[in-house]
Amino acid sequence: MTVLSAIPSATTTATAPLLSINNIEVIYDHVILVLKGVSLQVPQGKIVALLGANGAGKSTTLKAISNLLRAERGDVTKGAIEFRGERVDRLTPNDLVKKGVIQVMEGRHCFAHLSIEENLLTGAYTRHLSRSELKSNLDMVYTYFPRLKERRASQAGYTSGGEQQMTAIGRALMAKPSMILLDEPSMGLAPQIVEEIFEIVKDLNSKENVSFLLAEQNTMVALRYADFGYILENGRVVMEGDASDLATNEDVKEFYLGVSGAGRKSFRDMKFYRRRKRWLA
Amino acid sequence: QANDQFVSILSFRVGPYGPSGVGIYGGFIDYMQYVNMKEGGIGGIKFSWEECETEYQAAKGVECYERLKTKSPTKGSIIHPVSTPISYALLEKTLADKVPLVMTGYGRTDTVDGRYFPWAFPLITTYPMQATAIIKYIAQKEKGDLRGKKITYLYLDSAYGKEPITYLQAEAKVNGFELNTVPIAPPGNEQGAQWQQVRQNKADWVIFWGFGVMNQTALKAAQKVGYPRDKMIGSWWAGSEEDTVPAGDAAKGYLSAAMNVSGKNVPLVADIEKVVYGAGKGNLQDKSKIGSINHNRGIVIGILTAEAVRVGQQKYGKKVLSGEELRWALEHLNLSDARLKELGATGLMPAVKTSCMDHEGSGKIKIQQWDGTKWNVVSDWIDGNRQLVRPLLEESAKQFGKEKNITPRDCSKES
Amino acid sequence: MSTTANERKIGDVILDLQNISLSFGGVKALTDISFNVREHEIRAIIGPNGAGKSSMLNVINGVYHPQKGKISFRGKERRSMNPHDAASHGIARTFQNIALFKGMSALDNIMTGRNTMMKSNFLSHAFYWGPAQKEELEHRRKVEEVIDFLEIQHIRKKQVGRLPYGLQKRVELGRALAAEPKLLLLDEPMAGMNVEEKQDMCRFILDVNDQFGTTIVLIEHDMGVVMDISDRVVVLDYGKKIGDGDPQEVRSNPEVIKAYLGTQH
Amino acid sequence: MQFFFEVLIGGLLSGMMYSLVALGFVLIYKASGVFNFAQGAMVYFAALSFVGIMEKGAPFWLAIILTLALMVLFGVLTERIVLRKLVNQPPITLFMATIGLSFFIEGLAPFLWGNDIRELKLGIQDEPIPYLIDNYGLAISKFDLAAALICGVLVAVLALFFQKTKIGRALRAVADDHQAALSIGIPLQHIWVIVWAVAGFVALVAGLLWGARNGVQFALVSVVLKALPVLILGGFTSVPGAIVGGLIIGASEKLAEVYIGPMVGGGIEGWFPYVLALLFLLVRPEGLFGEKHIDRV
Amino acid sequence: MFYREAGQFKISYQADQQIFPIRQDRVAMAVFLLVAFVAVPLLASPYWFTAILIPFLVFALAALGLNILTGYAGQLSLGTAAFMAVGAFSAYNLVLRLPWIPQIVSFLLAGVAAAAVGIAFGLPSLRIKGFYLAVATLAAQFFVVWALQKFPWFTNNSSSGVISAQEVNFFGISINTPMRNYLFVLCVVSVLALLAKNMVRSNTGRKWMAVRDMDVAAEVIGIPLMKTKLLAFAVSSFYCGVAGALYAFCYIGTVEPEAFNLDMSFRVLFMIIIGGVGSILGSFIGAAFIVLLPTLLSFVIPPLAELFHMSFNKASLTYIEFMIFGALIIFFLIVEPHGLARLWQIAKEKLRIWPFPH
Ligand SMILES: Nc1ncnc2c1ncn2[C@@H]1O[C@H](COP(=O)(O)OP(=O)(O)OP(=O)(O)O)[C@@H](O)[C@H]1O
Ligand SMILES: Nc1ncnc2c1ncn2[C@@H]1O[C@H](COP(=O)(O)OP(=O)(O)OP(=O)(O)O)[C@@H](O)[C@H]1O
Ligand SMILES: [Mg+2]
Ligand SMILES: [Mg+2]
Repeated sequence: MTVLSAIPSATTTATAPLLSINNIEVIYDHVILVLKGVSLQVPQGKIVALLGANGAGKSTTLKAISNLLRAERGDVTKGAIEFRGERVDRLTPNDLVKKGVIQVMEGRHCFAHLSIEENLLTGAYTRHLSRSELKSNLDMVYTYFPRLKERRASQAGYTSGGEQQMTAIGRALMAKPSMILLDEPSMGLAPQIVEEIFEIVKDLNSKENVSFLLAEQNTMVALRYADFGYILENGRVVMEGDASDLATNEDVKEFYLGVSGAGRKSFRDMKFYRRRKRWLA
Repeated sequence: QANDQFVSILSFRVGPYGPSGVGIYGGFIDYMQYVNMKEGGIGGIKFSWEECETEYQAAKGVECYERLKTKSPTKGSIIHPVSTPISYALLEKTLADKVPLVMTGYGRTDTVDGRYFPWAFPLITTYPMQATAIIKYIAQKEKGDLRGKKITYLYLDSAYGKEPITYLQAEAKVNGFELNTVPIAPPGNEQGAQWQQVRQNKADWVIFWGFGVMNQTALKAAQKVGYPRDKMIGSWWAGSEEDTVPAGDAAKGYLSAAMNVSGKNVPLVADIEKVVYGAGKGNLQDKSKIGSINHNRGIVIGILTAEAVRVGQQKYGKKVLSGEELRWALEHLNLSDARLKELGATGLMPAVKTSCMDHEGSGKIKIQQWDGTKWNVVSDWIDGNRQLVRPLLEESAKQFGKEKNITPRDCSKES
Repeated sequence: MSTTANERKIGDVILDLQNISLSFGGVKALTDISFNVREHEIRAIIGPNGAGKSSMLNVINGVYHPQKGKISFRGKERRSMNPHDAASHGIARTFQNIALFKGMSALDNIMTGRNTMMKSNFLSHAFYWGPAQKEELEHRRKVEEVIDFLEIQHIRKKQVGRLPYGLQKRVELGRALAAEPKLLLLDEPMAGMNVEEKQDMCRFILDVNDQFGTTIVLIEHDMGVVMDISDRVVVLDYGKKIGDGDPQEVRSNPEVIKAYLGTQH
Repeated sequence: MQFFFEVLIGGLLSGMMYSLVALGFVLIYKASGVFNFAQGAMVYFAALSFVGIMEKGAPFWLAIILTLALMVLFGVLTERIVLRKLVNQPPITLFMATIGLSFFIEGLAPFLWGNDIRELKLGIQDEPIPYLIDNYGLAISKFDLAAALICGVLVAVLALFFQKTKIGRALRAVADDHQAALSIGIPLQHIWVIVWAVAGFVALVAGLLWGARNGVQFALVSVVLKALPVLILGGFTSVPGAIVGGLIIGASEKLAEVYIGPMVGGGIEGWFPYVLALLFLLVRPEGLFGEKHIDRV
Repeated sequence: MFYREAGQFKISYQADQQIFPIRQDRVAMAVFLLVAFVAVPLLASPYWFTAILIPFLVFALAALGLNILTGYAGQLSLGTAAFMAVGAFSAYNLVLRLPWIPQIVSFLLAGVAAAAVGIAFGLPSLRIKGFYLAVATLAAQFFVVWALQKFPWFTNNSSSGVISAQEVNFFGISINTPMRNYLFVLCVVSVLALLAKNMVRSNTGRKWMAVRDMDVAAEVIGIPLMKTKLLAFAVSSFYCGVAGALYAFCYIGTVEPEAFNLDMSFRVLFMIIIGGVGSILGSFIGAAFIVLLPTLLSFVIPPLAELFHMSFNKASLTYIEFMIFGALIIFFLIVEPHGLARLWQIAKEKLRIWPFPH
């Protein structure tokens, strides 16, 4: 595989990585092999982007970390996952949340019958807060997403796609995690909101020193905000390095940013189907 | 095994009706055990048997029957399903296999007509005879005059409960009493409305055709609306300790029909306790059930079975009897009072004398009353209203014959 | 400018919405919205989250019934559509949160797209008689074309519930295309795709548009895509129409910029 | 007329008895979106264990405590052995699991305590209250009133629990989406243990009252049939619904039996509640208080 | 290694649309049928026919019916037994009152009658969903049984309310031995199973599954919900009805309405869930599991108890059987929540890539 720069772990030898995954293998239903030895690190207080095509295994990787995999009859059969230096692969999701790792799942997963506000409140389940603290946390989320405030009383099931996406993210923030696994946060969000989301990420990252691992298709934005990036190709890491380096890498530019030598091409002018040449890994 | 008289036992010891099954089959097995121990079997032929759990369900019954059928050349000798659904399911199968089917106080009643049902024996008595006998008893209590009296027939809304209605209505016409029929939806664990109806139309008597949980519920419900229990007469399936004990005080004074009496004062029962349980070979785990209604009923079933074997051996010699031979024997039973005395079963059951025409053989019941701890007999053997019942049964048997195009046997030619 | 190139094939109005108003209890999802769609054109609907875009589509194909307004599709005017008519009159769509039949294979999912065209009844199916079988095979052939077109041969027999998000979107598009629709409604078809996949998707959409001459109404948040491939754009905000016109006008419309685009990029 | 009231009141009172059983279902349905087929078996198990322990010579209250402990243990084991392994599975699967559970209990209970029908005395006598019978001719038993009271209290408490506590909210979340609930750190395990334990407690209460009424026996399992229409009419997810449903079903079924029954040959108590519930559903597909089924595209 | 479709290329869609696209499966199926139709009749004892095979087939058919409704069309039903009852009693009355109709035809007509009832009680499904719908079918369950008991006409005024089915006569051949019974039932079941398979793999089946998986979307792509759901109810009830007729005529012989009680409905439901919701094969596996396992246990448990010198009385042994049965259900669900049929699929998957782990 092509290594563009010293891999993150090396750069942060001083502080051991917050989260480190050592070539894990994931199998669904005991037969479908999806991750074929993925290794990656998230250093303390950094934002790491996980890029890759559909079906590359991004969501699977995140679920493997947050241990939501078992609920889908998937299993980590090889390798180790360490958070703050200790194995976490056998913990229950709720233990992990208590440890400060929380995942925002792909595809919203709001509680349809609960109101937006109730959805947010459930986010704080693991924390034992007084009424006022809860209130202030809610307000925090509402300031991030004014739209939610307007719809606070309506059942999440009846809100728009984007509103649900915001709810899902807000819900996770309510848990005040030290590390967030974001799966396609920008999906279905209006451009400004996307920007806002990433601003929020940056914000939390710099102010509250929250670390992020985000699987994102909107590579452009992702690389703009991330410190490191990993590129997944059907179940393997095929490329990794500093976000800036990735952003300037030719292949990445072509396949993930849609800009080739001659600058950004119009979507209309792609006259032929472009077949990605596969990295061999 | 080969030279034993093997008996298939389709028993139900679990599920809602299990509690009574435990007693009945306990008694049945105890008696066979007793015969084996006391006199080394019959004519040197010992009884052997195997049980199979039916949970009172037809399907399971069939499975058990087929399973045990293969265990001996006699195909199980005589079958006592003690379950109406199973007895119906086996009616044709036993016919085909030439195995006699005995139904003591349950099952298909028109089988009393041996011309159409050579292989089926509703021994001792049937629901119509029971119902009419109960009417007779009430008449006695009412000084022989039922005119203007109100009798409510409270029944489980199923085949079992519906059958007597025709006969009761006929009785009502004859004796000029007012009959109200009140059905209770199975399983009958909820009877508030029905009892309020009973109370509403101020019934002088309640004839109660219940089964299983329905019985305790009824007694409690009667108490709830304050209906006197000693005006309430249950069928023999609503007249065992299992029905009254759980109802507690609510059962005090409650009357019921009985084709056999309870208690150990019957010499035979006492002797069984001594011989069988003395040797630790008893089938009941809970010895307090010895001599209970159901246990004694089981013993009666045992007596009938054994007696059939004896009669058969008298005709066919001392050997393991085939189904045909047992069938003949069952048709020529004669458990006279004298014979019952020999067996030490005086008063345990009515005298039974069967024939080709009459597969029932008795039709008598006693009425018993619960005093809070045990059943006390309060009447002599009462015969059902044969003149009224018999023609109706023969009619229905005839219809069956037509459906199945069976040509009736000519009983005058039977020996 | 590629749009001019398109101008030619664009015909006259095929779908016309007049003063549509829709509300749910308190929520006003749509208020007095009118716009039309011309034959062969690619019409984009954009707007912030919760603006009423999806609701708009739901109105067009009859999932929602507006309290006020008229819809006329191919000349026929209605108070409101109902889904079944919509389908049989050639309106097909994809959904924002994928609405595939999760338990079925990709192939079966796409086959269902053609159910309105399948005539033989369940009895002939039961016996799998000549005609029924022939029909099955015919449609299978058509469906295979769609599958090739979308390049999803490899997942043909896979259960869609287990496919990655992006592929599911593609299968859903396939289901819509299989119906050979006159009007194709796409609700965020490119959400959760990376640029390369979006490019493919655009290609599909454009090809459908000029190969089969299908009219397309498209909801999308990726401005790049919208500006590049759409002929005209409607902008909704809080259920109101705040802009309508070709990409250039819309892009330069200050209100739109304020409400939706924010900083240009 | 006076008879009418008697039937009505009788019906309402038995209605409460139904609600009691329905309540157990509601609890578990709310907490996991699954219909707990084993509820009837649990009622049987609880009652039988109680009398079993009494027979071993334990005093009333001790017996209650011990049985309760047993039910809690049962809840824990169920979660450990069954539910935990079936997180995020389709409801029908969980439903089947509870069926397996009920088979197990129906074997276990009599295996431990025997199959005899027992009497159960609660010391509340079950005869018409003299005062009412004398003055108004209404035959209403003290026992039924007591039962209704207990049931009412139970419901009130549970309703509060679900509305006010954060556990209540979490439960509703779980019922909506197991995986999402996990993802935000709701401890399914604990929650399910709690709920099953509470359901066990409700089963115990139901078992005691029904047992005292009909004798403790296998047939207790079938009281479920009385609870189902209640559940459906009130809505699977609503605690108050269980009560209201119970009252409606109880009263109407009794009145129907008495007034409509005779016209069609009686014995309609078996199906009438279901048809009634069905009619209600045609108007309100989620029952009276059930949560609306959301399907949105 | 051995179970591979490698090298089996489909040159036509026809070939690809077959029921068993993979050769090994076809062979296996052929062998299986051969055994069922030839070997079994030669080898099996009456006990096997009457007590094991016939009930298994009858319930498999019922399960198949329910699976069409619940598994494919996604409409939960607890009224199976009721529809079986309708079938049984219609068949009885048809044979009784219209003797000139060939019996096999009366059986099918009985199925049709059941279908009619099914449609009637299926109507609420247009408004009611999920467990709530179960009540509609429960109403059917209780009402039908009650009606059959209430109106003596159905039972030809038999005082006991029990009918005893006439002897089956299949175009002159009278079906009067266990083996003939078995073969007769087997024929009916195999044919109907084939038809069912055809339906579910064609447009009809796809419509059903679409409605099951997401009815809003189904409607949007032009599937008429009402027609589709009612069709499912009709077909399903038809299968159940025929199963009921077979139950009465070829299995038990004499039945009372009570025999078709709620328990039976549940039993059939268990079958499809354990076997596999939405799988023809599953219906059979499930029926085998629910029908045969208890019997099997009652054979093996007592000797085992003997073996370990555990002297339980008869009842306790039965209780132990209950417990083990329940435990097994749970066990298999944990191993594979989607039923045994799915387990079988996965096994095949594994076989395909054998000897490699994945
Ligand atoms: N529950 C499951 N059972 C079986 N296979 C699964 C399951 N979930 C995912 N897969 C398979 O795992 C592979 C990776 O899926 P995953 O969702 O991780 O991809 P992804 O990178 O998140 O794609 P996308 O960007 O579209 O979300 C896919 O090929 C998918 O088919
Ligand atoms: N069935 C419904 N019941 C109640 N409110 C609804 C319903 N459908 C939509 N709404 C409301 O109408 C508004 C518009 O919803 P819609 O889904 O059309 O937004 P949208 O433009 O698609 O947003 P997004 O880009 O996030 O998908 C939202 O506020 C939503 O809450
Ligand atoms: Mg993903
Ligand atoms: Mg939308």
